[in-house]
Amino acid sequence: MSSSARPRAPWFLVVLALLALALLIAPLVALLTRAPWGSFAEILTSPVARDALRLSVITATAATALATVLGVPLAWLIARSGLPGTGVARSLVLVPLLIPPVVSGVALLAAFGRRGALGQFLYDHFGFQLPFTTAGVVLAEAFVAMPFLVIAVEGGFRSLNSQFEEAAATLGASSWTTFRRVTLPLVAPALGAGMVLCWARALGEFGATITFAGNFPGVTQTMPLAVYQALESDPSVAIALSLMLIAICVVVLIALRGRIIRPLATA
Amino acid sequence: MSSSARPRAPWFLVVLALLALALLIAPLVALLTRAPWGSFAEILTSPVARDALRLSVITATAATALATVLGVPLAWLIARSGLPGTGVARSLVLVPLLIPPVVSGVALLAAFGRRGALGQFLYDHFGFQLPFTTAGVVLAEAFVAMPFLVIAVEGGFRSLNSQFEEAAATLGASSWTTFRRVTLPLVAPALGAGMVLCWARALGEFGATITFAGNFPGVTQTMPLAVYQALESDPSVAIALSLMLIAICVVVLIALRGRIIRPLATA
Amino acid sequence: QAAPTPRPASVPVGSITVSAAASLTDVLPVIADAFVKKYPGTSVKFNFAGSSALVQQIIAGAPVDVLATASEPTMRTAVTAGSVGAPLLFARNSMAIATPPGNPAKIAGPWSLSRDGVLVAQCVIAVPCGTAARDLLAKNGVTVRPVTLELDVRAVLAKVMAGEVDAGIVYVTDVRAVGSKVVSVAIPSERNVMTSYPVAAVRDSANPIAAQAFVNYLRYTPSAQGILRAYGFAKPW
Amino acid sequence: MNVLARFTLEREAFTLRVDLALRAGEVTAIVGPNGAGKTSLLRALAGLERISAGEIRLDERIVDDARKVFVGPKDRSSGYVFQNYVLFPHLSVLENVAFGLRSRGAKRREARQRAERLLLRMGIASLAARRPSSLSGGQAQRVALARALASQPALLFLDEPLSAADAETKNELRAGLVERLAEFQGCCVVVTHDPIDAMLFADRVIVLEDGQVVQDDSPAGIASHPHTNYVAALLSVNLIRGSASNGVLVQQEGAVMHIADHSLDGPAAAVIRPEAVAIHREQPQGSARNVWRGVVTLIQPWEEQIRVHVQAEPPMIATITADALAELALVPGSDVWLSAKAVDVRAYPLALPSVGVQE
Amino acid sequence: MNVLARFTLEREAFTLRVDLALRAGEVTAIVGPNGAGKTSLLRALAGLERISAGEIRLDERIVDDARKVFVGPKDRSSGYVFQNYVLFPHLSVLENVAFGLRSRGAKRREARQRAERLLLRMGIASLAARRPSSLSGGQAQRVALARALASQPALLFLDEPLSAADAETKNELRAGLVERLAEFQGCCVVVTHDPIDAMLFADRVIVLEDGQVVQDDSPAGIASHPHTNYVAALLSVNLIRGSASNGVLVQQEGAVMHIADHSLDGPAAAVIRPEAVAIHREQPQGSARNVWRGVVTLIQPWEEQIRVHVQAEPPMIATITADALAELALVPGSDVWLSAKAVDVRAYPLALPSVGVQE
Ligand SMILES: Nc1ncnc2c1ncn2[C@@H]1O[C@H](COP(=O)(O)OP(=O)(O)OP(=O)(O)O)[C@@H](O)[C@H]1O
Ligand SMILES: Nc1ncnc2c1ncn2[C@@H]1O[C@H](COP(=O)(O)OP(=O)(O)OP(=O)(O)O)[C@@H](O)[C@H]1O
Ligand SMILES: [Mg+2]
Ligand SMILES: [Mg+2]
Repeated sequence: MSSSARPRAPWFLVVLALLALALLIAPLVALLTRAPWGSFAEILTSPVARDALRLSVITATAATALATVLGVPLAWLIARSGLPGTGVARSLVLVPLLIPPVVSGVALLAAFGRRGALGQFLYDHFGFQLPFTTAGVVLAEAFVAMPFLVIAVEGGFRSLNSQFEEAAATLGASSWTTFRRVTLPLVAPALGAGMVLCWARALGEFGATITFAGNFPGVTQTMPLAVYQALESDPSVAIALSLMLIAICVVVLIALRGRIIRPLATA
Repeated sequence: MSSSARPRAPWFLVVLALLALALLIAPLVALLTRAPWGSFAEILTSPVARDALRLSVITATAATALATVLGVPLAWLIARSGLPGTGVARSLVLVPLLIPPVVSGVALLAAFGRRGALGQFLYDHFGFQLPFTTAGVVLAEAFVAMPFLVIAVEGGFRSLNSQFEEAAATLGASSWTTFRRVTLPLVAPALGAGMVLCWARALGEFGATITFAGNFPGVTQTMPLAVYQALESDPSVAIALSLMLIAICVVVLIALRGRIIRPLATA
Repeated sequence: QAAPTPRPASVPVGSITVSAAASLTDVLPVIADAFVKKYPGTSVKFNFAGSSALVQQIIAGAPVDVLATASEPTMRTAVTAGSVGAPLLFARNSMAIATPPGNPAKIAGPWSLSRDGVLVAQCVIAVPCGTAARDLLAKNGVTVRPVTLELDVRAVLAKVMAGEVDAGIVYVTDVRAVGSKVVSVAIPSERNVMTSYPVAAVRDSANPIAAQAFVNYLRYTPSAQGILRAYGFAKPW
Repeated sequence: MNVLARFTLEREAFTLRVDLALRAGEVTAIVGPNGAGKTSLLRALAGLERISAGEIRLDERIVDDARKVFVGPKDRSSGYVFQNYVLFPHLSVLENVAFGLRSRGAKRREARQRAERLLLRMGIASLAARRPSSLSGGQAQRVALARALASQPALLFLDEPLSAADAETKNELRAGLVERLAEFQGCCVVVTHDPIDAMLFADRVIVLEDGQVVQDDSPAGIASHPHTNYVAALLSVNLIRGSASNGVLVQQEGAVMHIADHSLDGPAAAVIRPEAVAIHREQPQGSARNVWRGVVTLIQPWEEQIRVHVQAEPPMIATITADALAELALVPGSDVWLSAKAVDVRAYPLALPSVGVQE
Repeated sequence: MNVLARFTLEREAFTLRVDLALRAGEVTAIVGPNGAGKTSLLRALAGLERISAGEIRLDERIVDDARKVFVGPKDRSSGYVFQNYVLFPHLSVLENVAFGLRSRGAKRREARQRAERLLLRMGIASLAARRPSSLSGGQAQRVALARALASQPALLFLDEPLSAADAETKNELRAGLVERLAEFQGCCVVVTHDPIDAMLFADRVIVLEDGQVVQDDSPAGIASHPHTNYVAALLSVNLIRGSASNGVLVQQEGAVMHIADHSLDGPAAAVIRPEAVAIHREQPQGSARNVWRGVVTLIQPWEEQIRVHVQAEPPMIATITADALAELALVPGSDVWLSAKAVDVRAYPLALPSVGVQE
């Protein structure tokens, strides 16, 4: 097989890139050396760890689903609709990225808490409250992680040639049919990338979750919360749990590779 | 002026998009209603706020610079070099996204602390220590925020038509010249987007910073740390500081608009 | 009664940095002002964070001179690691029940917390305020199923202030600090539990004299103890 | 379906202004240089672009009045074959062709069956399961045409349907298109750069230049009476424009050309076929009434003969034989004399009722 | 610079196999259908693609031996004009042209001055400050050529340099290119789909089909002795291939064609010009030796005449006059008889020493 003749990489760049990798890897390696390998199995099979892991995977997945259902239309609106105010909307999308997560939690409480503007309405009319529930965790994670999805998917919509949509229109497709059968399949790579980023961010979410949803094993205690809690009593347990979180993510990413990670950037 | 005839947005999508916006805006509005408007000016001009703000802007900018210098070559290597192991490198880039930031802080201490693998070497040979210094803040922020830049820029490199680089090679340009004079200018939009995301993430960084660099006013106390500290004594001050952080970000984003935010996604 | 003040070996000067538990955020700067007034030529800076993060930092070689934590076990970690000198207890704290303004759930004491439908927040056992809450409930013989186990006491208080829970088990000092934003349900001392705040000079301190002076000042001077009292802390002995 | 288009479309630096009536069953070719507005015209008719003023009617129904009324592309029952085909990359050929039927409400099974029948009729049934990325240019073109025709549109727009194909494929596609378009009952508009296609497909040719219709005629009319240099170049003939009187055509630049028709008076044009232009190294002493000097700029073989481009006043392309070329020893840069008999300078009046050439 | 290319380049479903020697000062045209490997060949020669086996030498120096030796594009002193020009969008025209000079070590000022002089010589000095996105296709082509020529390469590769231009622009560019290439001292390779260009620019034409060189000859040789249907279609002539003996050419499909040359024996081809094919509605009773039946598939105007495509054994394209067309009342689908005189069936042997046509 012939290969396209790529230019050799300038050593200069290779050195910098290796430095970057070192910066990323060194802390990971240091973590590995501090991990309590002797009691690893025991820690990871403890009920607390199992509960937290299960809850983390469930809530991160649910948050990604919520962020997808809401975020994809938002991204489309920003990228394509040409409606006025999309510039403002685009800035607003970035806000959760900018506020410290704990403040995000405070803000979520102010809005969706039992005494919050919207939360009070929910509570008074449906006796339903979001804080201290798994649903609250999902909401907090979705709030914090949605911008990643929106930004990635907006990129996909934006770089999509609008000719495909025009072609669908000339074939009699309504705008909803066009969206469902043409636009969405074509931005699949960007959507995949956005969902991975969103999922990863939701999985690692701490500050907003604990502030908004609290910390109760089996209900709202996700992995990062368990890690913090462990940090208070035994840092090596915290390290073991963190490594487990990383391992799971890497496994998921590798399982999705080719389908999502490869086109992650090309989209 | 004629306008390209866009299809009208399906109401379905518009409703979902508005829900998404509501989810993003409601907490922000709720924060605004809780802000101590009376003492706002006083809080924002206090020495603590000024120091924290100055430090935040400086460190976030320095961290972005560091992440750019190291991250751009890394992104290039992953996207373009065709070297073996780039798949692994791409997964490693995501690790800081996955670990809770406080654990990142612990890992950074383990690696670069005075007793850490690399930190000890630095300290013994140069009498230089990173933790608890402004440089440490920059390192922590760069560690946490670099993945955003790398992912965005890698996308840029990947979607760049390699014909431009081939054309440069046929014109006798070395790979370094090609990188500097052709590749880099052409990924400028993606680079801009990545730098904005990186800067925003660095500006909001809390967990890794407080663990790795401590919370020393004027030296390592950035805005999010000041917010955290204020949360201990007066939550309304914390809200005021958060709003200030958001306001500054929004101002910066608007100032860069058109140059960076617009092409953010198209790149 | 005032304990005798040991004479410092020499006069403290220069700057020190104090790593202190987040719950001391309000009170310590006030004491530091008094300290500086007493020893002109000194200055005090602070590094407030969670106790365990502070210990991690000191073990990693943080350039601080004094460590003040909110519990004895965390201090013990630092002592065991050889990072700090002998700790002194300088204050104690007792527990109170905080409720949102108006006390909507009509909490009267620890026994009210086990009522159906009462949402209770407390700290997780891994942190000092969680241990204290557990001990308090045990001492009163009530079984409570909290809705959340917060990682620090301010988070419990935040939930109470936001009205998300009907009651939170917190330190007396916390209730005092936030004033009218919560209602405090006092717990008689015979049914209450106490926690202790240790302070120690850091071994690697660059200014050991001033560091020890601050430790001693905190523990032994009436003015420091007076300020602590004013913020709701109990006597350390 | 009949189309009435009488509109202006404005862009930053470009204005398209047309006033056309297109009839059902008629194939109209649009030709014109790059950037003339051919694609813009098609897009406006198909509803992919909104007009700035005027109106577009399909069978009396106003579909765009530049203000409130705007009927989108999906409701104009038009088929569009894009220049680069724009097949949906994520759908198979069959699904591409069935797309329009499904969109217009057909059940999945019925749509597939009808699409299959159409593929069969167009001789590409074997491609049904393929993805567009694996098709050659010619196959993609046929699929795009099938897709546009599947839901039996009343209007058909083809934007340079053959431009991507190589010489052999082009001939093959051309034959298919001619057949298909002959069957088509609706109103059909084809954009092309290729004079052969324009002549071949069209009942009528519209020449668009710089956003203006500069000529609108039958293929034969265009071929025999080109109005602009662009059309002349397209047809490989020499065009001279100017003012005629007493058997003389005077160009604006001042050159004078004798013509056979002495009755012609006023704005006129004349074509001289390249074969009718003779080249000499010395000033010729013959009966030819028109003799003028020039410099050879380009020599190119053409079929069995040689075309010589001469920069002169007016410039000319002359066709000579290879023997003549050798004898004259022409190279680019040679000074030459040109001659053309008045009888070979076929002149005709330029003024047309509605289509003024504004320059 | 002389080029010796004797290599194989393998892709998943495609193999390019060539054995060529290109001489300095010679312009070689590469023609062939879509996907034949024309671009791949150019890329391998320029060092943009690595070969799988064999070697490439530039003036005796091995620049690629499919194993260890590989000299990158930057060290082959080649200029490449890409099909879509690939001008750097972030640089001005002047900076684009100066890029190669700067890369090869010239100081900024000197590079600019040399680039300016070159732009002046090529008549595009007025574009110096423009961005590529604001250029028309023709202007972009000239800038791409200037950029490739600026650092005085010894090798010049042009990949379909005229394909993006419209008819008029094309003629203008062609003239410029002919002039420029005549000046060029190095070795030049032009890929094209257009027979006119191949004839016009090239000293030598290489026909590539399916990764193989199927013909390698002078333009005149290619024109008079096409070896494959592709070339025949390119030249608009009819080609028949088969085996000759005793004044008869027998096609593989079985059709028999009388030829004038009775001495020809073995593999042979014959061309029949479209003008030499006569069409009849009834079986003709004349002197023509070759008479056979067919069905009209396509009728297209061509210059002043009409081309009729007939599906027959062998298939033919015939040129007739418009009058004849009217008289014969031909439409697609008409049954017709074809006839061709043996003397018009120009036959020649097919076998070539090294270039076998494997089919
Ligand atoms: N999206 C656009 N925005 C602004 N101007 C445009 C746009 N699309 C086309 N134009 C301009 O409008 C004019 C007409 O363009 P159009 O595409 O209709 O030309 P065309 O006749 O189809 O040319 P071609 O033969 O190159 O396809 C050109 O000057 C072009 O630059
Ligand atoms: N990057 C690639 N990967 C795999 N196959 C390729 C690639 N590029 C081209 N090919 C295949 O190689 C063959 C030759 O392609 P090439 O581009 O050389 O053709 P070409 O003669 O230039 O055709 P065209 O006239 O369409 O430009 C084709 O079959 C094509 O599908
Ligand atoms: Mg067009
Ligand atoms: Mg090619």
